[in-house]
Amino acid sequence: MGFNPCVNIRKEWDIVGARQLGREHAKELGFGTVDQARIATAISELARNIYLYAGTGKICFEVINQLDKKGLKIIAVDKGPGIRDISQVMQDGYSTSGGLGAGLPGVKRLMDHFEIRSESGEGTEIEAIKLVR
Amino acid sequence: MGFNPCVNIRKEWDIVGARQLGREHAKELGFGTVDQARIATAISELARNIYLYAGTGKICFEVINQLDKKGLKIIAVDKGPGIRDISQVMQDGYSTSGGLGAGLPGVKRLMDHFEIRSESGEGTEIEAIKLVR
Amino acid sequence: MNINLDVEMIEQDNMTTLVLSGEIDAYTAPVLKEALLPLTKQPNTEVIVDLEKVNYMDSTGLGVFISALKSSKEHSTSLKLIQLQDRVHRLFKITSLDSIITIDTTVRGGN
Amino acid sequence: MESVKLDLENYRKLLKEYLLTNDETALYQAEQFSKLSVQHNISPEEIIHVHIEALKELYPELPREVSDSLNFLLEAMISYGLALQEYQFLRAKQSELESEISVAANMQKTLLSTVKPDIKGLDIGAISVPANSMNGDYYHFVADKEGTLGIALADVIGKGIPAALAMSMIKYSMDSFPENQRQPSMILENLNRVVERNVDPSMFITMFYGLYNPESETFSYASAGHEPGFYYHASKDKFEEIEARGLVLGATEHTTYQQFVNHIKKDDCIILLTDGVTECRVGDRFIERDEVLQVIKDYIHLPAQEAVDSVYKYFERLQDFHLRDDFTLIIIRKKV
Amino acid sequence: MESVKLDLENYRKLLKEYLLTNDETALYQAEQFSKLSVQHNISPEEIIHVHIEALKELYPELPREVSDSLNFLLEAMISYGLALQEYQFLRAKQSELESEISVAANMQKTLLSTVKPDIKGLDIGAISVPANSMNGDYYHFVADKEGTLGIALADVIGKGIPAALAMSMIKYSMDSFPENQRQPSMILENLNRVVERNVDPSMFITMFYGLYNPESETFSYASAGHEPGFYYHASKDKFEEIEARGLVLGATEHTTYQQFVNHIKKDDCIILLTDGVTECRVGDRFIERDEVLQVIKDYIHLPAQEAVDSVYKYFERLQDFHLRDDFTLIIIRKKV
Ligand SMILES: [Mn+2]
Ligand SMILES: [Mn+2]
Ligand SMILES: [Mn+2]
Ligand SMILES: [Mn+2]
Repeated sequence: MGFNPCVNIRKEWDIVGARQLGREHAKELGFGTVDQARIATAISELARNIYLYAGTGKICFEVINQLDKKGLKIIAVDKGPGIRDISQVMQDGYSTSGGLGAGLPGVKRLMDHFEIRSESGEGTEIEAIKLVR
Repeated sequence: MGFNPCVNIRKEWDIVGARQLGREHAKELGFGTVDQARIATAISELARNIYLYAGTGKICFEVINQLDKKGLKIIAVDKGPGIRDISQVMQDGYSTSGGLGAGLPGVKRLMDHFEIRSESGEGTEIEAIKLVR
Repeated sequence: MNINLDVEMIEQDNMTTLVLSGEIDAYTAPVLKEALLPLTKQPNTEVIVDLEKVNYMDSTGLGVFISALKSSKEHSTSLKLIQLQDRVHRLFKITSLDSIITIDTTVRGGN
Repeated sequence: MESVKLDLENYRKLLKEYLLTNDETALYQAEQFSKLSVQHNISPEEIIHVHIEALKELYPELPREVSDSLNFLLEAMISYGLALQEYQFLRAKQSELESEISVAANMQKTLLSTVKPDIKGLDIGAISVPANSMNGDYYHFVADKEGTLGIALADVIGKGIPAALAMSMIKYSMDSFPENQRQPSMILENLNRVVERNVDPSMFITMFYGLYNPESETFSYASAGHEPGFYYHASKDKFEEIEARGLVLGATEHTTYQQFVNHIKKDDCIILLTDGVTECRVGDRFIERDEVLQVIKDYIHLPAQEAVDSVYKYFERLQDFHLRDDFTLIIIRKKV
Repeated sequence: MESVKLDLENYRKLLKEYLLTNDETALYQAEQFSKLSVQHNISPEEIIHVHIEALKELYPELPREVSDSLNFLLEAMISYGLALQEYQFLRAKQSELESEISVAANMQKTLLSTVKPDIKGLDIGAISVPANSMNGDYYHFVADKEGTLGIALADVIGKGIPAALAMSMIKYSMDSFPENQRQPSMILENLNRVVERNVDPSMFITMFYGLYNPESETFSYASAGHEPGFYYHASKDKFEEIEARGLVLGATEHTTYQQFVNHIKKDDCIILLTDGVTECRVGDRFIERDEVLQVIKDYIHLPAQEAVDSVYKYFERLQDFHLRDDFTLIIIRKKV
């Protein structure tokens, strides 16, 4: 159910495009401003990961509209080098890049549901869902 | 050099009085709003410590006005039970009371200089200085 | 782990019964230890631990019971466990601790 | 798109841009600015302060109530600033501790390392994976000149650093026993004394010791309260529990251990494990021992090392790559 | 003054109060609110959100630019919210690790505990204090039936958990040596083999082993690269360094240790220590060995245990109660 538009990520500008589209969906779905900002940040992280590590890929959206739950699913897909050790990348506490808890653990925190599949050399697919409360 | 007015701490209201006086001094000395707020928070913590653990005591102020530095010194004095293990109370990372980094390590962070003397059964004296930048 | 262990103490004459409910693991074992050890040091006390509502216990829990046993021997008091669920009872059997700790098997715990 | 600079002057610029364009680009830059500020330990109250200043500059006629309200907000952010500083402090402290633990874990690996011996007629597989960095399980093979194989398997109560410390005790004590004392029951009796003497009353260790004699084709063993292993009858394709009751090490000062002997037939396997294998938990559900056996059965036809690796991988996946206890599994198959 | 409640509704109330009165009481409450919010893991962006809502409610004619600007601020707070969540996570993890370490430290204490033996004619004092929770120094007394006294003193490179793990190795190995092998040089040679075999190449241990024979009134000793101790000549009130060169344990597979013998006279003292004593640092300045000797001299007239305790307290104060290395000091005085 729901549409499934995608934004291709090839250059940094495309991150903004993905955020924009994601925010529009989020607004339509009735997310409040705080959640809109969180969703936009999650999209940024996912898109930036593609831009920085895979070169190209895409961010797709799916509206979840079931009887018991309503929300937005973000799907990030790339055919990049993949992640060798997922449990290390997802290690909570302090994130990759010496930087702050953004990166993937940050996305996981910002959203309600998070799933990652990656094969070394095959690429990565991440699904993250935020539910309307 | 400088005046030395004190606020007696006997009830919770007195904490507000100490903050008020501290803030006035801070303004006069030319501290910005952020530092004013930090000084006020430090005063709160020191005064609340007196109120909660020593019963009564006082918060005094001293203006530092030397050639090379200008600032405000806060002195918190009580004749309470004292602190048995200072290094434990000052343990950084996570503070006393299961609560947040307020308490004394918080005061130390908020100010530029921090000194504590305490004798079990004799009371506690804390000096904390914030310098005008 | 946010699963808790509740400890209820019932005192009657020289008998103290600890009624436990929840899980005993590395996180909750200290709670049990704090409640149980002092009891084993009270002269002339019979300590009974009711495990009917304990659905999980790991080796940390066994450790607490071993130290309680050692302490009760040292202080000449007595210690008895009752109403163990099968999964918990199995632990005592495998480790043969049922040969040194009194376990009343006439009353079984439900699962 | 220029990269976001970390300075508060820049905040003003980005804010101004946003107020003019109201577009996503400025918000994207705000997010990057936010990330950088956290990394550089800039307190949130400072950002609020710059926000106020920027607003005043952009709108000199800003209502007093608005700027007052923002001062109030600034006050409410002070604890967040403290939390941020403690966060950075804890990160540093944590990473120091973790590197200390990883040095210790490496030491432990060197210390407890054992070589799978090449015993004629035996195919041996062994795997031991700690739940955290340090292992509270321990296994060791001792082969002597006569071709007998001793197998020690132990699990110390709890996990982590204390468990690892206790484990090294077993290792050194075992090393120190005279060569001629190889009887499983005797080894356990001696170790029980060492453990009882040296550790805290609430600490104990479970242990299994087996001795395979290729000449007589027998397996002698004794257990100190250890999770029972299995004997696999190849001809019947059936598992049988290896029963050997005995008290855990460290519970009493003196105890004796009964020693058992089994005759081992061609293609049969001895399967030894710790409770980290049998007490897997998936979510809130416990894996039953029968299910564990089924998984072992699925892989038992493989060479022993492949078999133990496969079983481990199966349970690792099942538990979402997150072991709750140290996991050790040994399979010994008689090939001739 | 009512106590501050943690709910965002309350924020609105406090803000309103502040805008009306502009006084310190409301700011005090804002601070308390801030503290509570952090404790309850309320993200700063949520506070900004409520702030915006409250402002809009209080001033329906709020300029669009102001509310836009606050949305921008909210966006800039998201990373702070993440940092706060990680902070809470790290706190929990840290306290778990710390309790693990404290259990391990306790185990180690039990493990390494040694009893000061009652040897006729000797007055013995010993103190060992770890810089962190776990001790990488080790000392041990062995008294046998003939009244001889063995004294082991070792320092493993580094501190903390890895050092503690290595130390337990020394302890167990020593325990396992046969009773008749009490010669200092032999003990060090054996230990060197154990250390070399079991630990990482970058790890090593310094050690001193001494054996006092009351019959012959001699002290035999050997050193594996250990910080030299002192011999105190009571009659001359002079210290003399106990020289005994030898390679640290674990550096090469085989090495031999020279053994020395001293005759001990009445009232003379043997002073053994680790480099945590001699390499004290006050601020950026190292304490010279002469100064250390002076301090020891100041207390040497006291009973041995009081003397070592006093020296320790002196250096503890000097270093602002913050040891940089594990500190171990032993004084043995011949009383007759
Ligand atoms: Mn274990
Ligand atoms: Mn286990
Ligand atoms: Mn050291
Ligand atoms: Mn040292």
